[in-house]
Amino acid sequence: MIGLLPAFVVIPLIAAFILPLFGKKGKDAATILANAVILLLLVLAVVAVYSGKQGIYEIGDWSIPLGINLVLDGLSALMLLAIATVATAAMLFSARYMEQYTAKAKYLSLFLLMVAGMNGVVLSGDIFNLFVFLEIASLASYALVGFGCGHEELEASFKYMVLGSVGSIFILFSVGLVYGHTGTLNMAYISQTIQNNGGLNAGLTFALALFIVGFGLKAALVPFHAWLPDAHPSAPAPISAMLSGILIKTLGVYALSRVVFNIFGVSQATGWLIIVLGLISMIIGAFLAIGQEDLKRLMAYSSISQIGYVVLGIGLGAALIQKGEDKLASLAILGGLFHLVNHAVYKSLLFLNSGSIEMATGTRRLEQMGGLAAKLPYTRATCAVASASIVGIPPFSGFWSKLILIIAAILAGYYWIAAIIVFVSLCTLIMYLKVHRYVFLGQLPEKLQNARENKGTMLFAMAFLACLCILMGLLVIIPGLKEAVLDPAVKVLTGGFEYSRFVIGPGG
Amino acid sequence: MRRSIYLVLTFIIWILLTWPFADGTVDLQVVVAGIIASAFVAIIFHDILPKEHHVFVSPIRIFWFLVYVPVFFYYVTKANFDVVYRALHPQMPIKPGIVKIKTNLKSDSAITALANSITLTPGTLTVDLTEDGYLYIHWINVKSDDVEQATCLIAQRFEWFIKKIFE
Amino acid sequence: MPYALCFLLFMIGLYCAVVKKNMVKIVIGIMVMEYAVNLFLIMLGYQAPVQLTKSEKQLLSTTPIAAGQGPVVSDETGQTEEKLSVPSVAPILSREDLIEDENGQVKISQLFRMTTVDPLPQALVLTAIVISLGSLALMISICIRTYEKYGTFDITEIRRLKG
Amino acid sequence: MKGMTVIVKTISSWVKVLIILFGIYIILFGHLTPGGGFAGGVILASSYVMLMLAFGREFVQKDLPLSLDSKLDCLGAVAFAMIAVLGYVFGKSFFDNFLSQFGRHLRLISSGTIPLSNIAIGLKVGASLFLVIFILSTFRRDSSDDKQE
Repeated sequence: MIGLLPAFVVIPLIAAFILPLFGKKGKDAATILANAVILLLLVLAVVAVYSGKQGIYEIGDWSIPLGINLVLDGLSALMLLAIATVATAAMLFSARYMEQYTAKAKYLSLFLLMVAGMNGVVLSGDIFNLFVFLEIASLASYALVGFGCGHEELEASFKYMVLGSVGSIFILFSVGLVYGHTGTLNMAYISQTIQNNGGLNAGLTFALALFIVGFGLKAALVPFHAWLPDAHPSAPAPISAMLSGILIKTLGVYALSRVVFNIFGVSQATGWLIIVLGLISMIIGAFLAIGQEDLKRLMAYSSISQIGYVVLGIGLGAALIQKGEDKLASLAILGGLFHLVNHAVYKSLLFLNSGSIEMATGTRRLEQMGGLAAKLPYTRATCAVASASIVGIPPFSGFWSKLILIIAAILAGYYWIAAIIVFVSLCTLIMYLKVHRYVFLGQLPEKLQNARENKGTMLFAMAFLACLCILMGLLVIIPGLKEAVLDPAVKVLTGGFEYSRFVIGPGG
Repeated sequence: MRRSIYLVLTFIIWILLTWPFADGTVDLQVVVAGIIASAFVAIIFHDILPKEHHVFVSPIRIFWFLVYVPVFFYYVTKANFDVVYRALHPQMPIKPGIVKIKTNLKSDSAITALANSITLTPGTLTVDLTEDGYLYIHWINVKSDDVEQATCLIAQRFEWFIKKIFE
Repeated sequence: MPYALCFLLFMIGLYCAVVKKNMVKIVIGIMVMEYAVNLFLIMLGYQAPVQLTKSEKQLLSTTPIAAGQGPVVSDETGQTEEKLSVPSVAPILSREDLIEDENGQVKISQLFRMTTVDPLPQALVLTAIVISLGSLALMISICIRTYEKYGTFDITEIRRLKG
Repeated sequence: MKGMTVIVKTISSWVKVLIILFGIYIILFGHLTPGGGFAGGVILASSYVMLMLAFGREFVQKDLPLSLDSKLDCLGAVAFAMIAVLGYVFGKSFFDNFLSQFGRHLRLISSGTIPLSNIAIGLKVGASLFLVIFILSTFRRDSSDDKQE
């Protein structure tokens, strides 16, 4: 398995550049190839998680820190699986959905480029390489947001691009600072140098602050969230699913937690900073979402709110590790990471639903729809599952992750955090009741009499994600699964500096 | 024909760029790479090259070119001193202006060579040229604004040689 | 001091990107930031000139790569002569860091590292320039497309998305 | 766009071949002298940009159609990745320099796969940079044509 690590980056990269060679005639062949590549990635990711192997891969046979390395540990494997799952569903969905756009081969190419970039971010063990892959994924996503070339798309893409570029520059600046202070770019060696120096000095603290701002911009935490509600609705629906489902988590939350936990080491201040960012995101995102009239925009704000949960869990873990309560910390981080995976599934399902609705009705305005329950039964069913999941109704996946977060908060003695979690869940309930009320119930407008469900791969993609939504709860209920999938990832984060020992090896 | 001429030309330039004879021996790898690169360039990009390639194979034209070089340098040096004189003279005896001259040259390369010769000579500068063989020259010290006379003063001395070389 | 100027340039770029209302000017501001960071990275590799003794100069007169003794050099048979040393600290050495062997001689690779600038930031900057080239092209094309749609570069007039 | 005067056209058609040759030189000697795939690719692209300025877009479009250009672009990228994968197949690891035993240093054939990667990068950078400049230069023209029609 370890020998195959570069395949996660190389296969989509090569496929991305082969696709345009097909030209206009080979559109179907291109679609099939892209789907096959993504499925292959899914299989590889499942193998990576299932085999439980961990290790590093030295590119070009150069030993670290001279060379660049790829690292597969529990967290990376979990993220790879999440990326591959969402990408599979989105790719299946776009096989039909993207027929309405002209340059489909270019779309598929950019899609694969984005997947390659995200896989690279997750696997990279070199901080500059992390930046490079982050930029690849970001550039592909900027282009995909503006793919429709309409007024809104271009405006949203420009906004996204300006803020994303500023975030990238912050990260690059911070990488430079870290290199200046530690003399190496390998994440494990940076971490080791920091441990040997006995903590952060002023320059490294500044670098950490820049990292938090940069990755916060990528993750759309609240003070830096302005681009998300524009960018995500403007993209084509499968891309919205990818962006909201997984891109902000990979580029934002994953990179942030990797940097904070494994490289710089947690501290009380960073932990609380992250908790506060998460709480603000939760509350403000939820409040803004309720007032929206645009279906996808509502979901985008809800993404901000949900990313707050993930960040809250991780921040709570960071604060608790510092207090010495390792058990509680791992519980909180488990909640955060589990919520990350859950949110990846149900938010992408919701966006795919919105794509299906938009394709059937031609509008995204809530007040122009109504009574679609009879016309779009499958969409309605899957949307109901996803909504129940995001709100946190018991058997569905969202419930379990929120439950874990609440338990962790209560056991740690932060009752007010638990109260906020419950309160924001209620807000979420309101907004998704609003979606159902406006879209599926009520009077069917005259215009929409001809609305039809789209069958085929689109339906299959939605059904696939809906099944996942229902079954994800088993991840924590069935004992063996939790140890196999989630616990290694949690251990990586709670382990902190163990990461450097793991990469460098016992002798280093 | 044209391809082989350009192959040789580009190969010479390659040799000048890389100079594989540095340590007494010939570096065969560089030479072979040069042949491949020049062949590649000559075969693929020959069609855009100008048509006056026969200049390189005619000994008489090359002879006239070799004669033209010292003559041209003589005129350039002379014009240099002239401009220096005008620049340093307290009263600055200049009379700038743009004159129109006529040329009998037909081929593109010849006109280009004439225009560039005029531009390279200090004091005169080719501004524009028209389709029917007129050139507009900016002149630091306009002696005559008559087309015939200006042609005599500026272009005649180069034109003869260039005609020998290119046409 | 140069670092402060670099930071000033960064701030100018940030100011330009935040305050200006013309889309092209925003892009220019972002690029100024990018170049400030590139400048900063290049300066990280700076090595102050070191006074060398005569014997050290002699030692350095052949380039380490040609002499086959450099830090990462293999000779004709493909074997590395010097064991790859793992730089766990900054790759640039100062005079205090030099380690002499039993003959009182300093290894050429150490001397080389003491007298040359750090090449790694230059590689980083090259990569960063390529990336910024890509993002610049994308940004400018989006600006042009937006201009075609809206007929203006002023972001205060491009406001279809609200809330 | 009709292009510039005869002088510019003649000179640029003379010089273009030399620029391309220089670009090839920079690419091929990237592992021995300063330069390499990126710099050489930029030089290659600049030769076509010069032609575009001198002769106009239509001429260049005939010489190097956009479809061919984008194909070259993809080909360069695929070739680069393939060299990396070949390292995995024939060598120890991905990107392994599996040809490194050939040649002596300071000769042209000395660095194994690095010159090959340089060629691929040169192709990719040259094609894509020219593509970017060409497409950016056509944007406005399209819109003004639309308005006239």
